[in-house]
Amino acid sequence: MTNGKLDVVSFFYRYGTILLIVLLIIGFSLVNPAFLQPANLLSILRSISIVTLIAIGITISLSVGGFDLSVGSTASLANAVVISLFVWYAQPTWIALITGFAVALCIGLFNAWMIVKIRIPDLLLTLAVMFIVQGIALTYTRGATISQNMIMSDGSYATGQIPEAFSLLGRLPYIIIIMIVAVIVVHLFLTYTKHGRYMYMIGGNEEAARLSGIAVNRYKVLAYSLSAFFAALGGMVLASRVMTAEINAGGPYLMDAVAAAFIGFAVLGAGKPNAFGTFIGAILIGILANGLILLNVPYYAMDIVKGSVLALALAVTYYKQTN
Amino acid sequence: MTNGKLDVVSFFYRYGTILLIVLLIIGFSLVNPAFLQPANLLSILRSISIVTLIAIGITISLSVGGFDLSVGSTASLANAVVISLFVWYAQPTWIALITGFAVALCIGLFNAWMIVKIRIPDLLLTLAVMFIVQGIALTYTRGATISQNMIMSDGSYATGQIPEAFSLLGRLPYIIIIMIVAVIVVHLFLTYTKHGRYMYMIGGNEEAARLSGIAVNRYKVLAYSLSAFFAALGGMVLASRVMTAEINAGGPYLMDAVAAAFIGFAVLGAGKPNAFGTFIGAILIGILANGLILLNVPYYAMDIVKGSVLALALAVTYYKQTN
Amino acid sequence: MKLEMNEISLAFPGVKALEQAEFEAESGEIHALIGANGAGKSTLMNVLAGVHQANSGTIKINGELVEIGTPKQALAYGIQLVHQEVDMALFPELTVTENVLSTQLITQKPLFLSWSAMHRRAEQALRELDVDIPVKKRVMDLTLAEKQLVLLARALATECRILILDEPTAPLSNSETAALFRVVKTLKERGLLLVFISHRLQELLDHCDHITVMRDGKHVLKQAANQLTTGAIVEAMLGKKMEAQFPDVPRTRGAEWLRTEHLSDHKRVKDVSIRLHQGEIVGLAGLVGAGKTELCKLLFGAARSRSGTITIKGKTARLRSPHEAVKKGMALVPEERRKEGIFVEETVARNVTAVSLANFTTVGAFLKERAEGERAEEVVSQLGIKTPSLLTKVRTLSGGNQQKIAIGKWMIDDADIYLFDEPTKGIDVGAKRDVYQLIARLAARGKAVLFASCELAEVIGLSDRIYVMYDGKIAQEVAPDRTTEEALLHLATGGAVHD
Amino acid sequence: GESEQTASGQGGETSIEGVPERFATGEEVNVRVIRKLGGDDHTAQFLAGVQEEGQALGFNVDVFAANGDTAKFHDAINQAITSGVDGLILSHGDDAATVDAVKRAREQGIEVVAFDSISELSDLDGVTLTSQDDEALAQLALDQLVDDYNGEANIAYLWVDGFPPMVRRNAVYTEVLEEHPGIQELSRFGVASEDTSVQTQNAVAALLNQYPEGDLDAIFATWDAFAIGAARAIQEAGRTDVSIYGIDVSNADLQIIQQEDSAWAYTAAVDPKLIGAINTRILAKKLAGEETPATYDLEATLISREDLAGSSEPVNMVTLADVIPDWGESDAFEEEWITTLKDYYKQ
Ligand SMILES: Nc1ncnc2c1ncn2[C@@H]1O[C@H](COP(=O)(O)OP(=O)(O)OP(=O)(O)O)[C@@H](O)[C@H]1O
Ligand SMILES: Nc1ncnc2c1ncn2[C@@H]1O[C@H](COP(=O)(O)OP(=O)(O)OP(=O)(O)O)[C@@H](O)[C@H]1O
Ligand SMILES: [Mg+2]
Ligand SMILES: [Mg+2]
Repeated sequence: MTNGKLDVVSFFYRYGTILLIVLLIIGFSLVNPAFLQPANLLSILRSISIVTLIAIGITISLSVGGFDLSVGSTASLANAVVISLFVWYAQPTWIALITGFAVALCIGLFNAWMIVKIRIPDLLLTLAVMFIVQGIALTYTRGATISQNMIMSDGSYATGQIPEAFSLLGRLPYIIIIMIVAVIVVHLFLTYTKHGRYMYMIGGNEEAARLSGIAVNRYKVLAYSLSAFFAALGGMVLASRVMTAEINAGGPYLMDAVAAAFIGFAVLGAGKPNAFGTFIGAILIGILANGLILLNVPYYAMDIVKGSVLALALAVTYYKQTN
Repeated sequence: MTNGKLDVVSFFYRYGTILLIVLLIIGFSLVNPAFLQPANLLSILRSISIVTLIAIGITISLSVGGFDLSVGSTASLANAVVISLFVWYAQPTWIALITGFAVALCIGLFNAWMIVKIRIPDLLLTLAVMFIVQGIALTYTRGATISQNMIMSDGSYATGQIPEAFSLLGRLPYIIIIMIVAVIVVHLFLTYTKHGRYMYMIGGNEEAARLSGIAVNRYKVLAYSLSAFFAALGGMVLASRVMTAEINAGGPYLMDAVAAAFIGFAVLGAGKPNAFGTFIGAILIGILANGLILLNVPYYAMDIVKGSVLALALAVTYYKQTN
Repeated sequence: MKLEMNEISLAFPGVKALEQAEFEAESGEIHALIGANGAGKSTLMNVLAGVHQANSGTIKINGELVEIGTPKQALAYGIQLVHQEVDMALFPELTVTENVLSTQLITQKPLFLSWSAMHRRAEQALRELDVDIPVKKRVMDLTLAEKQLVLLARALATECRILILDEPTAPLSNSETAALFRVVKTLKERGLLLVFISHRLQELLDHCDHITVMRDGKHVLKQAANQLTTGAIVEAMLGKKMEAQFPDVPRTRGAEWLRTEHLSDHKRVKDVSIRLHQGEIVGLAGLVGAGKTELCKLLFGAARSRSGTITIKGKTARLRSPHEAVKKGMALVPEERRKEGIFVEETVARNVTAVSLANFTTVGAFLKERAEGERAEEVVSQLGIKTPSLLTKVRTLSGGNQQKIAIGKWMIDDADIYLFDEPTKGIDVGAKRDVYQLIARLAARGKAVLFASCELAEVIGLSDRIYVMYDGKIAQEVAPDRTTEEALLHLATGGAVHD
Repeated sequence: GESEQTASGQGGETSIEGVPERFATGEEVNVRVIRKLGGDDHTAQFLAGVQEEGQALGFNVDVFAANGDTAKFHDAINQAITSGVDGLILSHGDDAATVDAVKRAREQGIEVVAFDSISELSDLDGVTLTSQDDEALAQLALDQLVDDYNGEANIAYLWVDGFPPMVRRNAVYTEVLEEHPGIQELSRFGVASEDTSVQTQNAVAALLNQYPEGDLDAIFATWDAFAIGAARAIQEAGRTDVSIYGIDVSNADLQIIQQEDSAWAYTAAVDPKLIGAINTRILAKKLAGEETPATYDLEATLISREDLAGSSEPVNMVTLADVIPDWGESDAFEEEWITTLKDYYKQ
């Protein structure tokens, strides 16, 4: 093989996803100039913020070689807890937020404990926890949507209001700022701190990490706690955006978040789960969703395009290793 | 550690899941004797047959170290294809079945090709294909349910009927027979034939298998084709049971099927994906769902119980390795 | 500083790995630990390094009882272990720097890392070893030898008082081994205690101060190296006298079965033309990185050639996969057993029959498990594989026994052309002899054998003809009875041909 | 308006006589339909209804279904506002944030009609909130049940919380139970998931085993996905002693109701396609600047198995009109100019 060819391949490996995004932007804006309007670009960023936050949680769990499937339900539960504290119990914003995070932390700790102590493989355990947390969220809301002025089971009306301050979280520009800050902080954490490197080491070879004297269990606890934290953050931003707690509201984000985190592996040639890549992955998905609506692609065909682009991104990434 | 303790642990590892099932059966039948009626036991078997078929597909993909997430959508598509051939094109049963399997085979081959040639990791590729196939199924049915005598887009009525023969597939006793035959055949195939053994070896160490002269790629193609085949079979049995093609009808089976296949790992101490274990896993899930309805547990709490039992089964299984 | 391990016992399910084992050593010495495969050397050192916990026994440092329950505690005492199975100790997706400094990061406190400083430290650690590996390269792209060196560098980059090297020289060739011992000597002068495990007895006698021999989990001998001979050591470790190393089995050379013309992959194998006849053992000598492994993989269809031809039994062969090579009667015992040779989660029986399953099937491809077990039993006893039972998972076997299994799986089916890539790596002298016997008997039965090794002595001792490889090319073909280790080394390091 | 339709200037400037100014020039009308639900037949029919009516009126209609994802639903609304559509038809916007979104749309001068959405929308100026008359739907089915059993029956209740229409239907159900103490609820079940009908089928199969012949008289299913599952389960069990009273109808439902020995006796429904059509007409009137009401309830009809059995041909959603008088037909908001416009675009 000549060097030229090799370079092309590794160029695609590094920049393939970004190139794909650029091509999509050019394509969509040629077909419909409205696509490039700042307002539309902001809507895209807003639309991906929840997916990005949840996907960052997954990314952190992937970094230690785990896989947290319970993030979607955790987001649902955090959403329900926060809204219920406002609507049912008229609590101030800070109490609602702290409670939401505390609940998520319990889930994260439970995940970590079962994985570390009982040694259940991550994927399986978090699958089980996904069901459990989903059930808890449903039971907590009794399968009903929580919204302001809702009718309570005793026939009275819920009197609590959602504070204005809380509703800002889901509005422009805050929703985008939260996402970007989360991406930057997690990216710096994973790449430039000792703790982040340890997490990658654990992900790369857990046994070797243990032999190197790294406190593997402690880092797994950290990873699953952070993962649950970001899932909860995503759930709360969702709560603020929709101002209600619908049943299983966070569930649908799971697959998109997984896809974003996986696309992110290859961005800039990282070859590892990384927050910046995850963000790029989320952007790719967000642009697609937005552009396809602009192109009037029937809603039922969107999954085809989404899946194909995901497959293309993967093919570009992994074709490298073929030769 | 004393030997006695070791034996208890490995007893649980082997028989934990089966013990759990026995305990559940005793518990449920004490609370509600209706549970033990033959009719109810048959209902349980009927209710798990589709999950079992799809989970067998996943089991086969797991045996070569892969993971086929596209089975749910493949089942949806097979369901849609079969019903549409009857309703829209008035085809006989055998043509509908063959076409359904042929479509599934294409999906399986595509999966295998991308995994083998482009070397995309299984989980990622089949995630992408899951979206694609889901989109194809939706587009094919234009996002609507296909049912007999439906109105076509040109305003005319669909005149095709679903043949009586086909509708037998989803009825007692055939639906249970299909499931049991599938479990037995796949179990024998994986455990007692050369090909099955090779597939487990590939799952254990692909590189060593390749260097042992095993035609790794060919077996991967086989595994993904079989996986798609069983998914399609599940989709067709579903079609026969509900006699319509609902949108994304197969999708919801994915998670339960994954859970069943994973629970199955430990049954009888196999430590590997295996069809019999998968069947036991499906039975566990089916008994839970049925028993909880008989206990009048609110539906929203069922997920908690399901998840907890799954977690318990996993804990029993993996606690072994802790010491 | 004085290290004492007393009455250490440790049982795994089905095996007593250590039975009242004793080990004593002092700083400022190089202490060799010797024993047959499965004697318990790695296990004993794993106990010292906190990887395993002993069932009973005590560890004392300077007469003081110490508690070592985890690798972290061991590190706190300055105990560093360079693991036998390199892949178990490395982070494949991470860079060389991170792998070298993995224990180092622990002691650093600042929140943010300085990448440039880290790269510099890693480079420096590698330079101490006289090796030149780009520190930003990912470890999964390194060769086995390079990985081994990275592990050594990791141990050196850390403050340590006891350095345990578990078969570090197995993948290294003579020159690298010499470089390694240079480093080890300077460490000894710095006052470290070095525990050295190896199956190459001569190098131990040459460089070590004391030698401890283990057999079946027990201590059998501790003595100063200069009072010992190879014969005495072997007798202590095997419990019997050693016969001649290299077998003298008569064999007759037959038709040409394998031939390559100008075979190249344009990377690591360049313009290789070799031939191999029936009933012949052809040695492939060369240093680490000479391209022996790559050549074997090309011949076996596991890698693609870019130009040149392979002729098998007179017919040009275009091998696209090992599957096709096996169908043409070839067999390869690969170099990296754990990654390429064995199925660690499968049982011994299943590993041994992996390539010959077709011999144990009825109609419909159903397996005859009884016949399979019987044959596996034969292979296990034929190769002297030390295993509690046929149903033991290969993961729990000692390194040398794993290597025997990687060889054993080719013994059932009748291949014609055998490619051995460093088959004696990590196996004890007794077993080595068994392997040589086995190879010689294969040739005597009319098989063609290609034997790649960086241990020049065994190449000379076993082969009928030798190709010396250097930098991907065949430097020269030599006859074993007209050459010496020195002459081979000269050729293998790119030296010109003298005659 | 005039009854004569005339279209002039085919080549150059279009002008359609007898229609409001907004539509007279043939200027483009862009309508976006955004539905939060997805993946069921009701969605498909609703969207088809809007699309058909919209195209008949010469509108460009784009449809989007968010598959139950609220944030996606809002993304689509935002995008519609950004891209400057003329009219919006929302469906199932039952969360509080929909109010804000509609406010923003109104500020941009976009006309909005919302179906089965949060009730605060009707307070917004110029917005029409349409709904299926859920109270009437539940009342029709339940009255029939009470009637058939003379107020004495053991029933199972299939219902799921969490959706405004379900909450309204449940309110009626609770009332009816209070009024008729002879109606005993033995058991209840309900899930809202992607495979509701199959899960219900399995659940009802279990219930039937629990309540042998004679113990259970009827099932009240508040959603057709429940009724379908229940009907299949009863059929699988070979039981004939249980009748289903359901709500909603689709083509698949009709096929099941018409099956021999089907347990599904009655279903109360509004034609989902008609819902789509009427929403479109209301939007057209808004675009024309005409007066529209703040709320509009679509009338419910009770369909019985017997009605269908009377037909010689198998009945589907279109031929249902031949069996049930007035099904799928409504001249609500069918202004004369709307007919004119339709006729014009028919050519
Ligand atoms: N984790 C384990 N589980 C069960 N048995 C084990 C385990 N590790 C080692 N053993 C057994 O303990 C015995 C000693 O093994 P050990 O690895 O210490 O041998 P060794 O002397 O290092 O041999 P080699 O020279 O082949 O590396 C062997 O019989 C091996 O099978
Ligand atoms: N995976 C790899 N990536 C990059 N370079 C490699 C890789 N494998 C081998 N090389 C390089 O290719 C050359 C030949 O390697 P090869 O493994 O064939 O040598 P060898 O003679 O078999 O040595 P060894 O004794 O290590 O097996 C060496 O320079 C080595 O560094
Ligand atoms: Mg060892
Ligand atoms: Mg080599």
